[in-house]
Amino acid sequence: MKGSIRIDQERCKGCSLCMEFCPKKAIFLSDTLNVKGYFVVSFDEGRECTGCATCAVMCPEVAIEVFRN
Amino acid sequence: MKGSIRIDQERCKGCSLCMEFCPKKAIFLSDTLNVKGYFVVSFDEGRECTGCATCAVMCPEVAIEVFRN
Amino acid sequence: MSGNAALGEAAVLAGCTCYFGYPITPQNELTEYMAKRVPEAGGIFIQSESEIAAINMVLGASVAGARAMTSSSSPGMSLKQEGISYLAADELPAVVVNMVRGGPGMGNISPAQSDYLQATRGGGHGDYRTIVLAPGSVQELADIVPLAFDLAEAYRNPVIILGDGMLGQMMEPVSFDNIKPPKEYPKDYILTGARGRPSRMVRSLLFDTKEEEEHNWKLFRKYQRMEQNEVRYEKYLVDDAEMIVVAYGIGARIVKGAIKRLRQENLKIGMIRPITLWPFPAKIIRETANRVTDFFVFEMSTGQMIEDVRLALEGKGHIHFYGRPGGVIPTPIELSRVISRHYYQQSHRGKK
Amino acid sequence: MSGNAALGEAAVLAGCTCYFGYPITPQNELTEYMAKRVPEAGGIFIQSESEIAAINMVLGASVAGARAMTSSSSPGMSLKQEGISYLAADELPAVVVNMVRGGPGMGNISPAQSDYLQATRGGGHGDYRTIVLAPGSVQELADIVPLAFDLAEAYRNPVIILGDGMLGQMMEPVSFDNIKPPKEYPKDYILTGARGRPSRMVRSLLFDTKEEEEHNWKLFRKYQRMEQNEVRYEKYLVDDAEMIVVAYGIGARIVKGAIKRLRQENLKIGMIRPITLWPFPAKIIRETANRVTDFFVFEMSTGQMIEDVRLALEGKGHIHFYGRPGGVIPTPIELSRVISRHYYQQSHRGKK
Amino acid sequence: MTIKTIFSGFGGQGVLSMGFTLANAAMLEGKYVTYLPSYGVEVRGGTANCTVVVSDEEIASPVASEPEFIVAMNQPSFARFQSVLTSGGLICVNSSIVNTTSARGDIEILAVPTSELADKMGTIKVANMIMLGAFLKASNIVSFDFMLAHLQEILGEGKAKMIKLNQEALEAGYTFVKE
Amino acid sequence: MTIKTIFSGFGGQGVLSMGFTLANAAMLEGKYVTYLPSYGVEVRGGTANCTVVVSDEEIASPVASEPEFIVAMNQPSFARFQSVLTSGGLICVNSSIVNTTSARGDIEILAVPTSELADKMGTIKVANMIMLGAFLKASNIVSFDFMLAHLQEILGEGKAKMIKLNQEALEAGYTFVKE
Amino acid sequence: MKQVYARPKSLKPAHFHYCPGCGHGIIGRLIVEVIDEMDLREKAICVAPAGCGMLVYNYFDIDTLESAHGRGAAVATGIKRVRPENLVFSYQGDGDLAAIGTAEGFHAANRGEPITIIFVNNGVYGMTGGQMAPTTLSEQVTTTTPSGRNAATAGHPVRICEVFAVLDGTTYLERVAVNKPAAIIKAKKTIAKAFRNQLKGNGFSLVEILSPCPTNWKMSPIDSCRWIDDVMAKQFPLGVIKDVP
Amino acid sequence: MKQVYARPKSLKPAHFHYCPGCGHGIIGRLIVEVIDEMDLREKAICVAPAGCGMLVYNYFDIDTLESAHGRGAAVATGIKRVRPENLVFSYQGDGDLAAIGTAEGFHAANRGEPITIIFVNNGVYGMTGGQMAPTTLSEQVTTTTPSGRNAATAGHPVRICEVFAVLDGTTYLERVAVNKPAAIIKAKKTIAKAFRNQLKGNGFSLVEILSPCPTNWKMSPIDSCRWIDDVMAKQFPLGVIKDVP
Ligand SMILES: Cc1ncc(C[n+]2csc(CCOP(=O)(O)OP(=O)(O)O)c2C)c(N)n1
Ligand SMILES: Cc1ncc(C[n+]2csc(CCOP(=O)(O)OP(=O)(O)O)c2C)c(N)n1
Ligand code: SF4
Ligand code: SF4
Ligand code: SF4
Ligand code: SF4
Ligand code: SF4
Ligand code: SF4
Ligand SMILES: [Mg+2]
Ligand SMILES: [Mg+2]
Repeated sequence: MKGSIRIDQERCKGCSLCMEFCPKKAIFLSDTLNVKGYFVVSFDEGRECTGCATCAVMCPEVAIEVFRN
Repeated sequence: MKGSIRIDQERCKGCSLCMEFCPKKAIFLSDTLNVKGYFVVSFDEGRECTGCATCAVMCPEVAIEVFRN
Repeated sequence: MSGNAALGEAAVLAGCTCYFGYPITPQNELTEYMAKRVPEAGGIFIQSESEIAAINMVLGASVAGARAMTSSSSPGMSLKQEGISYLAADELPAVVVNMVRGGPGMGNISPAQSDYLQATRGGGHGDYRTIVLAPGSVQELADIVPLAFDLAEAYRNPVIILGDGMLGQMMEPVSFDNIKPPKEYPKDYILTGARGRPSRMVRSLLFDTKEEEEHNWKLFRKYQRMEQNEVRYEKYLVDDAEMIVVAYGIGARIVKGAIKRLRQENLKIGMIRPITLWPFPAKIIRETANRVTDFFVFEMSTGQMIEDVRLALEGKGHIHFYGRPGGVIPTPIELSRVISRHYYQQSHRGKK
Repeated sequence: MSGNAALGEAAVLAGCTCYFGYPITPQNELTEYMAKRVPEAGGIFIQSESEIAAINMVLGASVAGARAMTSSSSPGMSLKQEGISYLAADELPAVVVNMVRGGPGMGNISPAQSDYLQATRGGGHGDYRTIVLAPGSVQELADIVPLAFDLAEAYRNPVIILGDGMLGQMMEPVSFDNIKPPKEYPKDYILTGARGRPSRMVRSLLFDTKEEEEHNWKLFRKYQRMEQNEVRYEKYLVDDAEMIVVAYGIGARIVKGAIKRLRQENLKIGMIRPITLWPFPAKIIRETANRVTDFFVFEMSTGQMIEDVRLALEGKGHIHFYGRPGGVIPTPIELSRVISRHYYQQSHRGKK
Repeated sequence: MTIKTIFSGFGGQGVLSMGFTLANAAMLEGKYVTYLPSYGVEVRGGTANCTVVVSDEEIASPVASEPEFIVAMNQPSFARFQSVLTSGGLICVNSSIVNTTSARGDIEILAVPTSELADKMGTIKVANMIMLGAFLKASNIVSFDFMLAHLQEILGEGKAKMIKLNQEALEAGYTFVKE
Repeated sequence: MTIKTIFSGFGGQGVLSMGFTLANAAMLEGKYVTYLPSYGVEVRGGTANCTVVVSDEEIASPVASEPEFIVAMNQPSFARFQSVLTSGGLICVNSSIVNTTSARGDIEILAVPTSELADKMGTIKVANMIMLGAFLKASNIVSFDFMLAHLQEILGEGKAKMIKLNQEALEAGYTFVKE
Repeated sequence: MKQVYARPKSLKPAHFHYCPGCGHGIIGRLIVEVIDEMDLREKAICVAPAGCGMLVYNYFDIDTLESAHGRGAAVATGIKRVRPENLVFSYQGDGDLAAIGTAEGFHAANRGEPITIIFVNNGVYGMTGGQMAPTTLSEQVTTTTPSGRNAATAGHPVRICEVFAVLDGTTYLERVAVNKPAAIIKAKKTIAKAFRNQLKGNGFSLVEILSPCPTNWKMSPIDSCRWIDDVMAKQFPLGVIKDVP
Repeated sequence: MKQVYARPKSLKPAHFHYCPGCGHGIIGRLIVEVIDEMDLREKAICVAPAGCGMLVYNYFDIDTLESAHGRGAAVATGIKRVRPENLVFSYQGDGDLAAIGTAEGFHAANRGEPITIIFVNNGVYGMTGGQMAPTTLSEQVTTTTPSGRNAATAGHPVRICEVFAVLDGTTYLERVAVNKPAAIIKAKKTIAKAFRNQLKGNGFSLVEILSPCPTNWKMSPIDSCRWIDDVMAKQFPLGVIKDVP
């Protein structure tokens, strides 16, 4: 099963919880600062994502949307 | 064992609790009204009193003193 | 019918469907009346765990759209102050009854008028005001209750009824014929679940100081409208009076008895009786001062309303004061003697 | 040092051994300071379960003979009103700090002056008064705290310190050199266990209305003594002033900045700054009105102290008002503009 | 005509209901009435009193300065209230427990041994109604027959079962007082 | 001379401690100082700002109308505070996340890419001290050497471990600003 | 003849104001007896409530303070912290402690304040005329539950001992009654034990006492005493609820 | 690709004000998800607290009222009694419910008010800057327990579920956490169950949620999540505390 996620980087506060709990380690902390002044996370397109939505479940900012085939 | 009690009739409110619980039934409700307007109880000198102080234990007005030989 | 029962009955007839209260003498009879009457009428009665819970249940019922009321007496009123401030800030209607007793602290349960400043100046925090109604008879109490609910809804603001144990316990004949079912006030702010409309929020938290300031001025303008439109008072033998007594509630009633006596002795005494303690009938008092120089303030306190009389008079005239705090109820005879003494001092002064 | 820390430190140095408080912005730094400092100094700190518990712990500590303090901000102060009324009724000393925030209701946490009436008129029930101190700088805060404890004990009455978040959070250099260990006040009323003396009781319940009335008049006379002896204020450039600003606390400080500017433009503006809000410096204001006709009241509220100014002036002079409620802090420039506008209106009026 | 009566005694003596009954009766008769209970203590066991004012016109004050009648069911009440009685007034006293000697010569005293009379009826609870009956005979504030007839209405439903006993008690008091 | 500075930014950016540090340093130097934090929200994550007034005489108001200096660590602060800056004043901007174009021609703008500079030092946490260093160079309100030397005293014991890092950060900012 | 029962030394001469058969009178006597027997008169400080027990300062010849309704535990906390060497106890009714004073009692208990609460559970608000208390039984008629307490709208009888037992700060909680001689003797021992617990510095103790209120129960004193055994104690079982030595 | 997770319909567009990694954000989302899934948007009325959760009315697209600090249960009672057909829940922190609001929560629970309390236990006063809460662990450092909470003077951590379980009016009490995916999914189910409990008219329900406060715990978000399992849940065991169907 192939999935992908969309991160609303303006909502992201870089708490890393999505990253930490992603079973596929498909999220990484970027060096992009958002308007709020946080370094935000990004989806690693190169990694396998199962669309399991674990990241969205963890995200305290409701910043992640998840898609799946 | 022989006992006797002294009832402060101005304190007595005629609740009858002493009477009720006296094992010797040595207290009776008199027809004397005290200044507060209550019919008060009296010690029945004619009855045997053991000086067990049950009456004093029950009395909510601390109106009873108990004596014993 | 007793004042307490009249109050309760009038409330029910005026559409009060929710009563929340905590026992305190001397208003227990009201709570007990409501315990029976409100559920009978299909409404909600809760004996709450405290006065604080009661005022917050009132707030909840009010935001849900119901006519809600609570009642208490002095110490309990102090506990409700935070809640009253919230009601005012949230612009929610509610009727709060205080059957004032002797204070401060535990005090006693006799009738007193020593919560005047708390009621009129807002014992709670922040810039807010509440209309304060002070009935002087059981019938007036019955008439004032529906008025209180109407004012509360018309202005979306808590309204306080200030009585005392004497008024509550006094029995007088009373008619409820004047009470009509409540008008329909706009309810576009209440919470009912966001069915077929955008969701609503009711709050008084305004972090943005500019917003909070605007809200404060908005409330202020509302209070100004109340001051313009809601002043109520009774004039009693004012027209030819040479000395005006200012007294309210049950105190005014005793004064009336005194004045009746004094009039028999041809002393020209009249009375202005504020029915709304806030907004205070300052204008009529000030106008009266154009003709009358002497004002006699009687309160069952060490002197609280006297400040409002001083504010009204703006330095005009001469103020006399007689106070009986602590739950003491003076008699008409006593008052007539005191008033006449001051009256003669006054004529004396006039002659100098 | 921050105002909050200065307050705490001054309290400890003045012999305050008990602090009971409940968190609320903007006075948390004080509670936190006390959490560390009081136990260090061998005293008692409790973060109580509520403001109500705090004020009642204060009452307990006070009756046990300790110098006790609590602090809060507006909504929390409303909850303390019953307790303050009991302290006054029981004639127990205590210091209660209110770092006022924008209200009513939840409001916000910005500095405001909208609890003036609550503090000066007794938000609690019954005929009682509390001395209300309003410092205007961190140093004055540090100086006023020992004074507050002394007044509380001297009169056996709660004393309120009215500040705001600005004063609490502001940091200024401060010296505590003036603080001496507390005087010995008679403690013949405190509860210590009836060792070698008759047992004592402390209570405010006086069922007998005559007794309660006597108690009320006794308190009243005490309050009169306070009015005679404890009025405090600061005069700033009053002697040649053509217009007097009346402002207090941090508001007065901003006014000072404005006056400095205005003086540079040769506008003769002065200020009377009440340091005790109750008893209010009415006399000096009234006397000043013999010479000056215009009084400009500035408050960070929609207007509360203005009543005291009106009472003081008794119809004399002309009162101008500028209010910024809701936690808005005006700037000296803004104030100087507003004041000068009124000043010119005034000269204009004078010429008519 | 405005007539003021103070009923006084201990908390448990039914003092308030005496006044309450009178006030209700007068109200039914179409008079202006105020009834003002004034318990001296929030707590039990204190003294209680109430004031009933009955008038043909609106009543200015429910407080009785210089009452025309007093009913005193106990000693402290007798001591306290006899002194405020208007000159020529009447004081009805529960002589079972009150020493009725008074220093005042300008008032009338009606001694009713209510406790004994009640005892005869089998229950001390009706002492107050006995006193009320006696008081009505002496004062005539409301018609005795009217009260007897409307007692059910006056006392309210709750007391239905007691009506008969109360009527008897009222009558016992009424007839105790000689014309 | 009275100099007013507003430090502004997000809650977590250490804005308050910048002002606090400056105020403490000036106090140690024997100046009159007021420091006034004014967090806009009781809650987390809001904007924060504080005002430091340093003067040779008693300070009338801790509020800065027309400040001489502004430090803006984020976009909203830049937008809000540049407009109150006195004519000829200086605004120091965290250019890492702020677009520094301003409509005003009468003020000076100092762009400091604090986030990047901090990143280079290994922790974003020192961004504020970098900015403070840059600010001191540009404003000269207190002596930079004095601050460096007394940093321990200024920051208080709690921060002992961080002193060295903070000194480096201050210096990084200071040297970033060209003479 | 020698006197085997005399009025306790630390009882003032004033007559009680309680109604005939009221448990407050018995409880007050027991407290004073314990104080005398343990020689605590010069150590004891009592916090009186708002409630029928409020006038205990007229009866107890010890230092006493009246507290605002429900705040006894907070006031006692303030006193005890300042004077840890004293015996500090608060005397509270069920309205006072279990309704308006819930939070203060709860948190004093949770802090393990070494104070003692004498908790008079008479199932009603005695002083204010017999309204429902949190401890009123289901279906019990009071002036504010005219057709009996309906648990669905007015709540269930609150068992304070059982609630406080959950809190780690409590060390001694026992429920007793004063409705018959043996129970009264037991109650006295329990009060003594609670006081000893405090003197040992052993945290928070509370003695809950089922107490007749004949007036508001509308029963004779004797029936009231029976009702405690027959009905009330079913809801409020007697005995030690918690005892952490 | 189809969307398998989207922002819930009843969430307003506003960004949360919470600190990075704060549990409030997760809990708010769960509530709204349940509301959407159970189709309750038009039925729900939320009572917001004073606390970090106070701005939920900016996020929840349902009718919401702010209550005074600690009074949520009383306010919710007022609303629910007037509108029994609505879903009424109060959102409260541990300071709000377990300190100042002790009495209101306790008695709403005891009356069995058919409301639901979402009780966010983060062991501190988040909003006011990290002071001790009643639920703060022993020895835990906060701004008002600078050398760690000393149970002897500052009290023990209060277990609200266990306390409320003693009250007869409560029907469903469960403790969950939002510190890892499985726990969060469980928490959501629990909230849904509590709401269903209310809709069935089945008395008072409360969901206690152990929730990270990285800012005041002075830990990273991830460490905070771990700390909940490793330390906090030892004091506050997860699971059903009471479930009366
Ligand atoms: C703030 C406040 N609210 C209410 C009261 C009135 N009040 C006095 S005692 C009491 C309750 C008494 O009941 P309880 O505590 O059970 O004591 P009891 O009389 O039954 O022994 C109440 C409600 C008060 N004095 N203060
Ligand atoms: C009467 C009153 N007292 C105090 C406050 C200040 N206050 C606001 S929120 C809060 C506590 C917040 O802690 P908690 O309930 O645990 O919520 P959290 O922020 O941790 O989610 C306090 C004390 C207030 N608003 N009102
Ligand atoms: S959906 Fe699952 S696999 Fe994909 S990024 Fe999120 S957590 Fe990782
Ligand atoms: S969980 Fe959400 S807020 Fe946290 S890093 Fe991931 S996307 Fe950003
Ligand atoms: S002492 Fe015992 S036997 Fe004697 S009267 Fe009393 S109870 Fe009866
Ligand atoms: S127990 Fe006491 S009050 Fe009751 S009847 Fe006996 S002596 Fe009298
Ligand atoms: S009302 Fe009840 S508790 Fe109060 S004194 Fe009378 S019997 Fe005792
Ligand atoms: S302070 Fe704690 S609870 Fe509050 S928003 Fe920040 S992390 Fe969340
Ligand atoms: Mg009780
Ligand atoms: Mg919390």
